[in-house]
Amino acid sequence: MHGVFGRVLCSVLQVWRIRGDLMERVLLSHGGGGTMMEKLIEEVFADAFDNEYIRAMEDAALLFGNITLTTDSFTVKPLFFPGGDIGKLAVCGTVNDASMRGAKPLFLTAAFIIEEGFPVEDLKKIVKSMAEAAKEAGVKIVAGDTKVVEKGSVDRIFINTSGIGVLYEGANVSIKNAKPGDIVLISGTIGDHGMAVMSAREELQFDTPIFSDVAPLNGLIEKLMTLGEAIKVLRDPTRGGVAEVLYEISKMSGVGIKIYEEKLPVKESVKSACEFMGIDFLHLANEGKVVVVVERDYAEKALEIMKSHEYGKDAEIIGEVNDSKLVTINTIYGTSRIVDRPIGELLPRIC
Amino acid sequence: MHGVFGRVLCSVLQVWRIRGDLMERVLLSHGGGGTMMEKLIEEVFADAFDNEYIRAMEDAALLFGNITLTTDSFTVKPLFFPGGDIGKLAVCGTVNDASMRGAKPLFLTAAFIIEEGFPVEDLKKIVKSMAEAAKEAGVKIVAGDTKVVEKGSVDRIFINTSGIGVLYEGANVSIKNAKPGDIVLISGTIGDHGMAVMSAREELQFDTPIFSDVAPLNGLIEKLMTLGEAIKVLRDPTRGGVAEVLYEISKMSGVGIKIYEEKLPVKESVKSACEFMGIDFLHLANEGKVVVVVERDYAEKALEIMKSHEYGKDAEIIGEVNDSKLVTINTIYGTSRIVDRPIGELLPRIC
Amino acid sequence: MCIAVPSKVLKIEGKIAETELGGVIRRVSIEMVPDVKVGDYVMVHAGVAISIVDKEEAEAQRGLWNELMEVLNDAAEGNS
Amino acid sequence: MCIAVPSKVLKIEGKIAETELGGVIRRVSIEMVPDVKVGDYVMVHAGVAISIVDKEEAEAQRGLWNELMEVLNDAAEGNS
Amino acid sequence: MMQQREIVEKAKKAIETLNPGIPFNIMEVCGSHTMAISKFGLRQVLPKNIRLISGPGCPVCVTAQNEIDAVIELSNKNIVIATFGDLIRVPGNKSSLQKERAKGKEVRVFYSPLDALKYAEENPQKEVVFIGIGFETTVPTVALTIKEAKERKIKNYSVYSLHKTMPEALRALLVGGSNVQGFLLPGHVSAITGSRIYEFLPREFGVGGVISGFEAEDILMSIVMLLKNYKNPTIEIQYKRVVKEEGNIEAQKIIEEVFEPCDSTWRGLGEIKGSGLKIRDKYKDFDAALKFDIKPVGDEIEIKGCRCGDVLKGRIYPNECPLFGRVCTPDNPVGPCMVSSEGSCAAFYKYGA
Amino acid sequence: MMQQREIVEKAKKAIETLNPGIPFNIMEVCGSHTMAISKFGLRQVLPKNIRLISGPGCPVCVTAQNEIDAVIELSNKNIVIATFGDLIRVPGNKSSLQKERAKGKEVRVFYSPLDALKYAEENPQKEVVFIGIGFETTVPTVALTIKEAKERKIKNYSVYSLHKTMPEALRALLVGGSNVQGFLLPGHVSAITGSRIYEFLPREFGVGGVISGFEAEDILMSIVMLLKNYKNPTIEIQYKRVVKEEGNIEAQKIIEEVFEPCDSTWRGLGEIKGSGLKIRDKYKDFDAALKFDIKPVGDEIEIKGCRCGDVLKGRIYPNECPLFGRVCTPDNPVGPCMVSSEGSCAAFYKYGA
Ligand code: SF4
Ligand code: SF4
Ligand SMILES: [Mg+2]
Ligand SMILES: [Mg+2]
Ligand SMILES: [Mg+2]
Ligand SMILES: [Mg+2]
Ligand SMILES: [Mg+2]
Ligand SMILES: [Mg+2]
Ligand SMILES: [Mg+2]
Ligand SMILES: [Mg+2]
Ligand SMILES: [Mg+2]
Ligand SMILES: [Mg+2]
Repeated sequence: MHGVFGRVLCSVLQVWRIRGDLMERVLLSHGGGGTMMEKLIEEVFADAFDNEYIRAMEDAALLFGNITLTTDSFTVKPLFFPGGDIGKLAVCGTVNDASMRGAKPLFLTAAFIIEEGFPVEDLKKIVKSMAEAAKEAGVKIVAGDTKVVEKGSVDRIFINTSGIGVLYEGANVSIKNAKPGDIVLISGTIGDHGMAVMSAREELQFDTPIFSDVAPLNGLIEKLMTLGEAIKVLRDPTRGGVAEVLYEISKMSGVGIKIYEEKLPVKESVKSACEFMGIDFLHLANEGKVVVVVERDYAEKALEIMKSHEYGKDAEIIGEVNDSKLVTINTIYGTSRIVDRPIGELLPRIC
Repeated sequence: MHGVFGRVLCSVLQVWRIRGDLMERVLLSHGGGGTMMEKLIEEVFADAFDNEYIRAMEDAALLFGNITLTTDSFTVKPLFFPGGDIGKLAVCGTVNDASMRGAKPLFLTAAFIIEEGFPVEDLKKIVKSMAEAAKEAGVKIVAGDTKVVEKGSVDRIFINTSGIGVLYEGANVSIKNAKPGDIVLISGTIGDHGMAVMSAREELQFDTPIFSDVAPLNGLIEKLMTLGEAIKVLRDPTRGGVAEVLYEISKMSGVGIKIYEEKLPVKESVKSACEFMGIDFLHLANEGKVVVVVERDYAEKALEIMKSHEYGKDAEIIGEVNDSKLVTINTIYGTSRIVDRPIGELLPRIC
Repeated sequence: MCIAVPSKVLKIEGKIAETELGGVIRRVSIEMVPDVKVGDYVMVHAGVAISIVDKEEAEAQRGLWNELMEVLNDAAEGNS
Repeated sequence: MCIAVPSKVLKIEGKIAETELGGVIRRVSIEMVPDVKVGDYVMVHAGVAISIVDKEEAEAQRGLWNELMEVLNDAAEGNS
Repeated sequence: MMQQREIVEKAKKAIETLNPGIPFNIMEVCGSHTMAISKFGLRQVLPKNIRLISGPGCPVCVTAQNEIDAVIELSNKNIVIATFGDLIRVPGNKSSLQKERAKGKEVRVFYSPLDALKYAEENPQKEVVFIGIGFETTVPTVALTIKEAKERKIKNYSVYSLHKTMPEALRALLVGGSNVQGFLLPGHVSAITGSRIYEFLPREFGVGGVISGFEAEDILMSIVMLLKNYKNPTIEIQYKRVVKEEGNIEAQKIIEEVFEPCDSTWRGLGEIKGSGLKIRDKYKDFDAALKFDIKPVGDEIEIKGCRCGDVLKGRIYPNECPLFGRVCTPDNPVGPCMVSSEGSCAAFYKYGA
Repeated sequence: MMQQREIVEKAKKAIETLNPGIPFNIMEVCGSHTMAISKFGLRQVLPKNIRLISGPGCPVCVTAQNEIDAVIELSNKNIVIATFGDLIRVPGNKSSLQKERAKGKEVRVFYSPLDALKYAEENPQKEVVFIGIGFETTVPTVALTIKEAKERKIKNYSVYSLHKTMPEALRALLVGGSNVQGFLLPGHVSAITGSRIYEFLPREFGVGGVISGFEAEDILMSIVMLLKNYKNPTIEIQYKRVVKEEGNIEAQKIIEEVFEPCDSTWRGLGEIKGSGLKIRDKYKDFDAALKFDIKPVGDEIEIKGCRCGDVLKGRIYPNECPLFGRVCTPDNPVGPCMVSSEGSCAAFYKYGA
């Protein structure tokens, strides 16, 4: 869930093209992000809306020198999943997108599209959960909108949040800042949200002890930003997962990234569920994690800061930036391979 | 399409209650706004999100002293209607909401929720139309989001826009500013958008020469704001129509408003279509009109400014503020009556 | 009850007429007004023409208030 | 092709077993492994247990590399 | 505008001249009259003793609660409910079409029943039931769809007839005594029926009536005519440009062809003999009541405490009803006078007296 | 991790020791092996002359284009297409299930065919067709649903069988000469079939094979075993913890009960005699092909220019195919080697050589 059109790398838009046909219809891609059709998106959005902000391809646009603006729409099935709900997701998602630019999130808008017949009780639960998340993050919801549409015109409820933040002093965070030699960290276990949501889907019939990690990261980021310019890149690995974020950093900074398989924090249960379904946990969405690129000399300090925070206690140094232009992983077998980008929906496979 | 939850007067949320039952389900209300269930909305949103910004009940929240923030989601059927489309609507709606606070809109976000299978060609048309409207309004779309959801999970496409503006110098515009003696103006003919969309609906089988008025009003407002504090209230009569906006001003400013039937600018075709369908044109949505409350001494000047602008050429002085606390209309028969607020959906009636 | 709107007949095709009011076009059934001609006004209710507006009567009505006032004035004079 | 995952049998109810891997529970058909017992590991493919994991063979495999190396060393020595 | 004000001035003068001085209640029995009176602010033109009171003029609002329940019952059967927009907010005993639609039932609003028939024809896999609501104005229009469906062999279309007719309801209001000195009679109903159906009013009850148009000047003129004749009550036509004494013969034939009278229950008034219309045997394949074996749900439809009958007859003010404003509000209406946005109770609630 | 590195070191040493020095191509014919080899980076462990090449190991990717067209044809008939997630991106001649779903067809992804059967049972008003894709591993699982559907009289469930079997495809690859010195044989297919079905490989073609597990150490051990035996080609089981010589007798019985062999067309390889499975007459009520009279669309399925056959046989590199990277890309795949994300052409496209 990202800020800028150019960066649809992690969006869920993909378009099908059959042998030589032009793209005709927008296709679904649940687990989104990945390889398909950056080119096309550019064709639809980037050209039409072209300006210096869009071209920056950041999680949030930077306005007036120090104010960030970001937007995201949230749709999730089921609405209530272990560890959270669409309301918490909507607040944390936008709080985190502001944070990822090195900004302190302050104000949110919240726009609801509700299906006729939606239970008021559920709406109240969602709103309460938003209020709680906003309180925890210290942000205010200052404007909103409510639309009710005909039965069948929307799948229960969609929420859009947009957010405004103010840059921390000395912040210079950008997807383009990674340099060879920098160190890559992650704030905790990978794939919890994606797998919690997936295994909560009735049709899959899995029971897992997995909870979504959905959380506001601004507290953690605020602490981290005391390291100032040493913090080079911040990115929340939402749709498309860690793999996609690493790819984006690699592409936008013009660098390579090497990660170490042995250092990747993953819960046993998430790994197991991935094995059942033939899914790569690096492709799973996270909603309370951040990938951090930091100057090498500050890596240990950054790790320490993260570990001292509730939402960073499982943080790890997971890799380093190099000049290979590739995202690679050093396996536990001492070999190395390229990290796959997700394509299309994440679906359970048998093959 | 308004900025703040408390002001759901003009939202489409309504809730059904059968004799003593608690409200259970959110119900549809196409033509939205109106009487039903302000109380309930407050119960769901206002309490949960309560803060000074929400309580202000303006079209846009005012942050950092001079920056406005607003959000709106757009759903319209059909997507392409005479005079515009959902894309133009989404840009103008938010441009106008910033303007209604006396601010110059500068930046927009745009978030799309697209149904799997949506034709790319249509998406391109919509995006092009957004780009053109943004260009006309002089705003930049600086951040975006794209979600694609399963067939049947959304009715083709919804767009959310959020917007940032900066107050014009000397601006002091608020829904609470109307005082007895002030003059009420409207920038042009009433109900064009609502009726254009309604009669474009296939199932009604009407053919009309009516075009939506959808337009960015920031140019007009910028000129008007040269009158400084004399401009007391600006409000775009979108869903719920002119009637609802007058009611809101009356309620929030604690005043009454008297309008003159003979002065209301309405197209003959809109009036006729209203007669066919038993609908009050004061309840129809407008997307390129503004209701202005101005100090009495500046009324003629304001009218002149409006008439000199393309989007204000049919402007009229339509009424005045009094201390009756009621919204009334002086009929062409020399009688007076209370202006009805819309309830629920606008539907064609036979009775 | 029963909203009905006077609408001008522009075209007739079998049992259907195209009618117009203030630029608004609606195709309506004329099954109940078989004598209708192009140029007539019909009252349209729920998509059906339920009667032809009688032009002469419409004309006549305009003068009614004046007639009435005369009658009343005469009566008042007669009474006073 | 054919993703299959070793999963521990927690419970058996007729033709269905509850299996577990790393805390992930899935009910699977055991129609093809009629001899399965609680505590066994089964290979689960598409919601069906397709075989019981042979514990002894699994144990035996662990030693195989050492055996192999010995054989190879011997062979190398014998060759050199 | 000058013209309109002039007419009002003339009307005022005429009414003043003709004012009998005694309390003079004029009941309108057409919702469009109620709306017009309110829209034009005509009450302000009248002297205090001449009161306009609203009768059961909205055919939707007088639909009985158990009939709404029956329609909802129908909607449970995977049937498309086709209806005029007016009906969807009207509450039954536990729900409304609006609420059912929110639960996923298919409820479609049409401007014309002919459009509903067309919809059925274009969607042969769906069963479409049009809810036949309305007085004589609307009846032939619905009858037309039934005739056409039969001719064009459209088998997935039928009508659930809740139609009501005017004369017997007027009689029911007057029987047992009323406060009504004159009727403003419905213009469009009369365009179909002609004026003779009202002749029992002066004959049997000594109350006159004028069939009125819907412009301010029409209504004012009608009031003047009522005042002029109040000593010799009679039935007159003010709305001559649209209403003929004999009505619309073609339309009457179509009604006669498809429908026959039956008893009918009115919300707030109870059962009125011969005040309804049912589909004739000849068209029974298009009668949703038979096709889907649908009946009003429950034996009685009495609304406990509702005083609509008395409000309608002008015997009490709305706020004298024990339910008024407490259980019964515009958002949550109980009786027809609150269901209709122009009903007496709704008006009283919104505007006070 | 130390343990894993140790094993790799041991394997390297063993392979070095056993390296025959000549070009030695090992073909894996199981997609999971392909994935594991890539995931563990095992190619880096091998000396240059020992190459791992990917055969037709993904049962989804080898589904013929006209069979996909047939499934799409089915989806036009108001039928719910139930399928494994793997299938929905695979293109037919003009469309894919993903694209059809976008147009509004009901395509549902299940983890297990048993869940699809359950869905059919719980939605008796819907016609559910499960698309039977998969090699021997998956066949008994699908067969089970057919048996159950019959026993439990679930009449709205049927299967469109596109199942394929391994042995005849291996034969087809070898007939006419190949570059393959040894096979890494599929672990889970073999868990069902046992090892005897591969005995024709050494006997008829002089090529050995090892049935391998899917861990890095399994695969490395299997490679070592292939090297050890390369002069006396034979079939061995490395994956003994899961695979028995006789296979899973219960599963074989279930397959035998429900299915019988038939000819089958493989994308990129053409028709291979006896390499498919069809539903027996006894269960014909559950055969969607009969129930809905569905056949592969069009006579021939040759893909113009596609050199998959040669890629699969190790005769050419992907970039020697005239379509590679121009018409045929991972987003827009033509042949099975590009359809499968682990296919030779897809891998070549993503990672270069
Ligand atoms: S208040 Fe309600 S219940 Fe009472 S008379 Fe009026 S409509 Fe009937
Ligand atoms: S590039 Fe495509 S067409 Fe050519 S061999 Fe590979 S899969 Fe077949
Ligand atoms: Mg985001
Ligand atoms: Mg986003
Ligand atoms: Mg982000
Ligand atoms: Mg964002
Ligand atoms: Mg579950
Ligand atoms: Mg707005
Ligand atoms: Mg709004
Ligand atoms: Mg507004
Ligand atoms: Mg707004
Ligand atoms: Mg039209």
